[in-house]
Amino acid sequence: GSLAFGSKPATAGPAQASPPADAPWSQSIGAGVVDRPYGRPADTEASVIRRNVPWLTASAESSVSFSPLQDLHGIITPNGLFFERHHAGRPDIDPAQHKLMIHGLVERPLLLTMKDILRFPQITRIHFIECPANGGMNWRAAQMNSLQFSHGMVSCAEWTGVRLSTLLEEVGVKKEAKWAMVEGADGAHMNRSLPLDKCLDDCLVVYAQNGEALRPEQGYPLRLVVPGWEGNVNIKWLRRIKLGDKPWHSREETSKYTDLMPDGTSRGFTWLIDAKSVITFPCPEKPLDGPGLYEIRGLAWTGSGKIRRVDVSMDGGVNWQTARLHEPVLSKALTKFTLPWRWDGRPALVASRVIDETGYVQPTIAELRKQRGSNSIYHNNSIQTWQVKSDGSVFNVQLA
Amino acid sequence: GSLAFGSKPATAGPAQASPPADAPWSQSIGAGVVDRPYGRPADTEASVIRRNVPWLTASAESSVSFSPLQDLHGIITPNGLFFERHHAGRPDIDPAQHKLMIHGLVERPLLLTMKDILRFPQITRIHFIECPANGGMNWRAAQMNSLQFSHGMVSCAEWTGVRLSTLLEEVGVKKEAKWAMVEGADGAHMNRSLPLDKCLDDCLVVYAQNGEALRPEQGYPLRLVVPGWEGNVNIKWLRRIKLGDKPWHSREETSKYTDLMPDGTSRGFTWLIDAKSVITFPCPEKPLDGPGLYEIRGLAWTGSGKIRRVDVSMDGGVNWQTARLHEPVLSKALTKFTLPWRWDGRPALVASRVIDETGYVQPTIAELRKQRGSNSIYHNNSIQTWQVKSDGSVFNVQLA
Amino acid sequence: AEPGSFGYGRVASPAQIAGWDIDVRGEDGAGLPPGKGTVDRGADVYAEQCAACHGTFGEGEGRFPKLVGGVGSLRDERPEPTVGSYWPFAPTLWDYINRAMPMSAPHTLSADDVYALTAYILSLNDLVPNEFVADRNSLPKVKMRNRDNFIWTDPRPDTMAKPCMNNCVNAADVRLSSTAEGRDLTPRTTGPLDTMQSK
Amino acid sequence: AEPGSFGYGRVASPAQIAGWDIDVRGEDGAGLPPGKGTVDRGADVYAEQCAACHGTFGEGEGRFPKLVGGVGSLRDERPEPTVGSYWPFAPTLWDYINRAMPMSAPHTLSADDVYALTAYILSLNDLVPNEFVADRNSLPKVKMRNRDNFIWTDPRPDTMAKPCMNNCVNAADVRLSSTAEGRDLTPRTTGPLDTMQSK
Ligand code: HEC
Ligand code: HEC
Ligand SMILES: [Ca+2]
Ligand SMILES: [Ca+2]
Ligand SMILES: [Ca+2]
Ligand SMILES: [Ca+2]
Ligand SMILES: [Ca+2]
Ligand SMILES: [Ca+2]
Ligand SMILES: [Co+2]
Ligand SMILES: [Co+2]
Repeated sequence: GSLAFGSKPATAGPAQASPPADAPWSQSIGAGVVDRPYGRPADTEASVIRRNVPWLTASAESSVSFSPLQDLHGIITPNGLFFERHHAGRPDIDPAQHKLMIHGLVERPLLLTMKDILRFPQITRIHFIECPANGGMNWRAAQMNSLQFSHGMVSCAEWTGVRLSTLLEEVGVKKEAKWAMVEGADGAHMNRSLPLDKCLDDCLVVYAQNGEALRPEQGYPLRLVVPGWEGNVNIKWLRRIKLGDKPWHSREETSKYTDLMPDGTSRGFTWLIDAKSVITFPCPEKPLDGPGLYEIRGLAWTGSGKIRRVDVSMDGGVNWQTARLHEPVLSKALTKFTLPWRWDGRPALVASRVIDETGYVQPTIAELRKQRGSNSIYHNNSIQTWQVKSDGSVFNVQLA
Repeated sequence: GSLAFGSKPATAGPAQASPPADAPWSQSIGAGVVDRPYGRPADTEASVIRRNVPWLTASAESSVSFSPLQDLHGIITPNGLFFERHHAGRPDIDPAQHKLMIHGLVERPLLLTMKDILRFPQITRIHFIECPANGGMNWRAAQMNSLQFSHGMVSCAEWTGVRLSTLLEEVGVKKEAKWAMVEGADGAHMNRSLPLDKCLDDCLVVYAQNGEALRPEQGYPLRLVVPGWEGNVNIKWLRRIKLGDKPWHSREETSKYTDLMPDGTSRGFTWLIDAKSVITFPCPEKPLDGPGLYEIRGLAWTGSGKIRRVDVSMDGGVNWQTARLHEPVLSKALTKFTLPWRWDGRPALVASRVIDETGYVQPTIAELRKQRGSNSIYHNNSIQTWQVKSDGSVFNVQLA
Repeated sequence: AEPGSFGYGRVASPAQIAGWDIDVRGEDGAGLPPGKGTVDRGADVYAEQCAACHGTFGEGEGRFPKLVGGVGSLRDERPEPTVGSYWPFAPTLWDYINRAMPMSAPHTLSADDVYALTAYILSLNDLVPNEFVADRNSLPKVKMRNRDNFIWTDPRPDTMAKPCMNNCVNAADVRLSSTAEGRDLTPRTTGPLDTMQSK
Repeated sequence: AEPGSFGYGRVASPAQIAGWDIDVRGEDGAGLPPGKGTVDRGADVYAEQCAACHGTFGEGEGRFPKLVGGVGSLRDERPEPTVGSYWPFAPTLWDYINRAMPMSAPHTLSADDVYALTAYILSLNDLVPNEFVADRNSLPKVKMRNRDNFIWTDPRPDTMAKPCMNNCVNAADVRLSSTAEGRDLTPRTTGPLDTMQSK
């Protein structure tokens, strides 16, 4: 058969070759190699983009955009869709001019060019980064009817660079040093304090993301990756590391990124991303198409190491079944889980609950509120419940 | 200090704050979030692109482009830089019209839409794909003075889709079936024969690559991944799978993708990618910058499973040292290795040799030629030697 | 290994370090440079460079942050954390203005102007008198209202859920406490970027 | 699981299958459709649709593939594999022309024209007489020159290198057999795409 799905080419094949099997693109020649020396997605995928909530922030330069988790698969976030969080917009840095200074309580302060940094022993790791405000809009009540906008401030990539501990060995840490101040070259000169122990444990100073150079939005040419800790400390456009004996209490760790409790006290230095999971199918953007057999799909992550188990409930938490974890299950990386589900067409409340390798169990929003009220903005790692209606539509809800 | 590296902003800080520390991008505000809803690399990375050898093929539509391995890090190839090999150009397919037919020696022939395919149980795997002609230009002699052009027809991605075995269970394989014919929807209607055992073992029918939908160049909306087997059988734009009792001997497995031996016989159905490795730094594109301590970096891969060991020689194979393998070491995926090297500034011949989990050892080009002569085009998995001259420049050479 | 084993890069000179070393510690003001600024001078600079976004008296324009107010609100249903109600350390204010403001030309103010702006914003919040002169000595001594209400060690895990598998709650008790349905807060997730502004 | 357990998609009807099922097996011609074509008719279609790329007599234009020649060359230093010298099965020629040619409008020829082109190319290669009529019966019987020279089972691994670690070869014997230096075959790898055409 050689008739086209669409328009019939002038030289179409014999009429008897029915029904049509060839589409127009099968009966013509396409663009050659290097038509796009650097590729891009199909035009028909134009809806799969980072999106923002325009009413949320005063300006796009101090704002956030969300990854379209509803259209992603696997554990790698492609660089074009990695969520963004800027405090003074995206600087477009000339890597030939960019330098990293390491100083303070060190033996041998250094000024490193990108060329210098590329020579140090390399390390490659797959890690998620999550903004601790991910899901923040749902602290008070279910607000965003969308997976992208309720959970899209988490992404995961393969990072390559040098261990921060290697750089710190090279400068020589003085024994009074207990903290590091890390600072970006953006207009915000974004800076945070980190305990030296974490710096020496698993922090990475990276220049590559999923194989290629970091994207400008992700800190090109250099960023810090602090595995498992809140996004804000993963300083982008990294230009300076200073060792000291005490924390700095910068604006980003006092006015912001502190968690206000119902009694009026606030928690500071809450860096850890606690275990969290979410069902990515079904979700508000991806409803069900009539009763039948489906595969529940989701992602789990924890700043404490590896995922041990994920359970899924279809009845709002009355009963749970353990889902299948997909390999590779990597430390401080997104982990994929699935569970088959034969949907009978009746209303359902689907939710997932992760347990990480420390035994920590993802809490309900009610449990979290009992401890923290609903004004702490950050670190909402509660179980996400999706309401499935009998027409297959899906809504973001919370349970009493 | 607040003077700019470049031009001094009108409101620049006090003169005493010298020497300059702030670049212009640190004293201004950058583009906001969703400035690029789908991102792209920094403008300063414009040289990091897929490239072709214009004199190699009659037209770019039946041709190849090479990944810039010299600028990549880690084991994931970003989608924009994954190598291309087309036989009739890149079809731009409407996924709403694309269908997969599975028929032949089956109980229940099926016609599946993309929506149907997305419902099947998902699987995600990281695998390399290599064109068996990668390095083909070096069979006779060292020809391409470049890592990109000598080894750039290999890339590695995280693929998501459905196991081919799941689809074959769903259609019901008749017991006479021994082979599958897999066919693309491109103008070439590219088709190859695969033994049923491989289909049932680890083949994947995938729609996503590194998280997002496949790129058009990589088979959007659907491709076959045949882990560890030569690129050509990983049919892109997959539209049909037919089961039969014998192979098809299509043009792509007779006229092409057969290996001509010195005695005039040819080997057909040589699917396996044998273990191969290459040093990615230094390489012709990335020379050394004077004597000193360097890190040799490279990639190894094998169609037979996991990498067991990689050895590196600096003296043309007289002596070897075992390199460090970087986690994760995944089956039929690129594996990264490194080894520190203090270069004394004297001429050197650096080379890597991989051993895979079957015990197979990567051969020299001389060993390969002894068996296969130099007209077999495909499957040149020989050890790559780079000559380092005392000025640090690097050349592609072969040893007698 | 010994410091300098790799030997890459250049040792940073004291002059280079002085040019880069902009950070100021909140608790003790370590890093504050010489210089000073009055509330009055702050008011002038503020009117010129800051008021457009933060409001003439720090009340905020549009959705730009308020720099005053919210005192006593931290236990309310809608708390208002500001410099006056929330910030624990005055030197942090100097540091942040110096590194990040004004938003479109960050880190372009002189040390004196940053001192003056700090003095002005503190005075707007009634944290210092009108005669206050901000400098490296005076700033660390300013007593901030919320100074003692931060816990700097993370008390998590603060939930102890047990992973019950069956009949974990009474099915009849399962009910929605809220739904995002019909709230009209969510931008679209197909087609071009949404520009929705209001709720 | 049983066939149809998931139940997704639609069972393909015989008519649908007939419309998609274009493959032809090389060895026995299974899948060849009804129809036929002569060498003469083939010459006409070829002149119109193929000669621009493959040359009037199959000799190839520019770098487009030759369709004739190379007979007896397979053991030479520069072998020329073509339909005449290399291809093992004639039905594969029908299949390939049908699915992939002419390059700019693939799979648009009638079955009769594909038969005719197949006959013509075989005759250019002296594999069939001028009176040859190609059809589903005649094509599988054409004896191709290289038919018996393919080994269809992979004899690899065909090298048995031992991973020697020290003094593996005599250092004095290490010498270059070739270098890519100065050969001027390599496109540039920085800046815009290279357009180099000649060597
Ligand atoms: C163009 C708008 C704009 C101008 C002009 C501006 N700011 Fe801001 N300011 C902002 C925004 C937006 C933020 C929040 C930034 C963020 O959180 O990333 C902010 C935050 C602040 C904060 C922190 C508020 C808090 O509670 O955390 C202070 C203090 C501040 N600005 C002071 C100033 C001063 C002083 C000036 C003038 C020298 C100034 N701003 C000029 C937009 C502006
Ligand atoms: C616009 C140029 C063009 C035209 C017109 C064209 N071809 Fe081709 N042909 C090619 C190219 C290029 C290839 C190699 C394609 C590949 O390997 O992916 C090829 C390959 C072939 C081969 C396989 C050669 C081999 O040894 O593997 C045959 C047979 C062939 N063409 C026959 C035809 C016939 C018959 C026609 C006319 C109906 C035709 N071609 C029209 C460009 C063309
Ligand atoms: Ca067809
Ligand atoms: Ca500065
Ligand atoms: Ca200082
Ligand atoms: Ca006002
Ligand atoms: Ca048929
Ligand atoms: Ca000619
Ligand atoms: Co926190
Ligand atoms: Co092969």
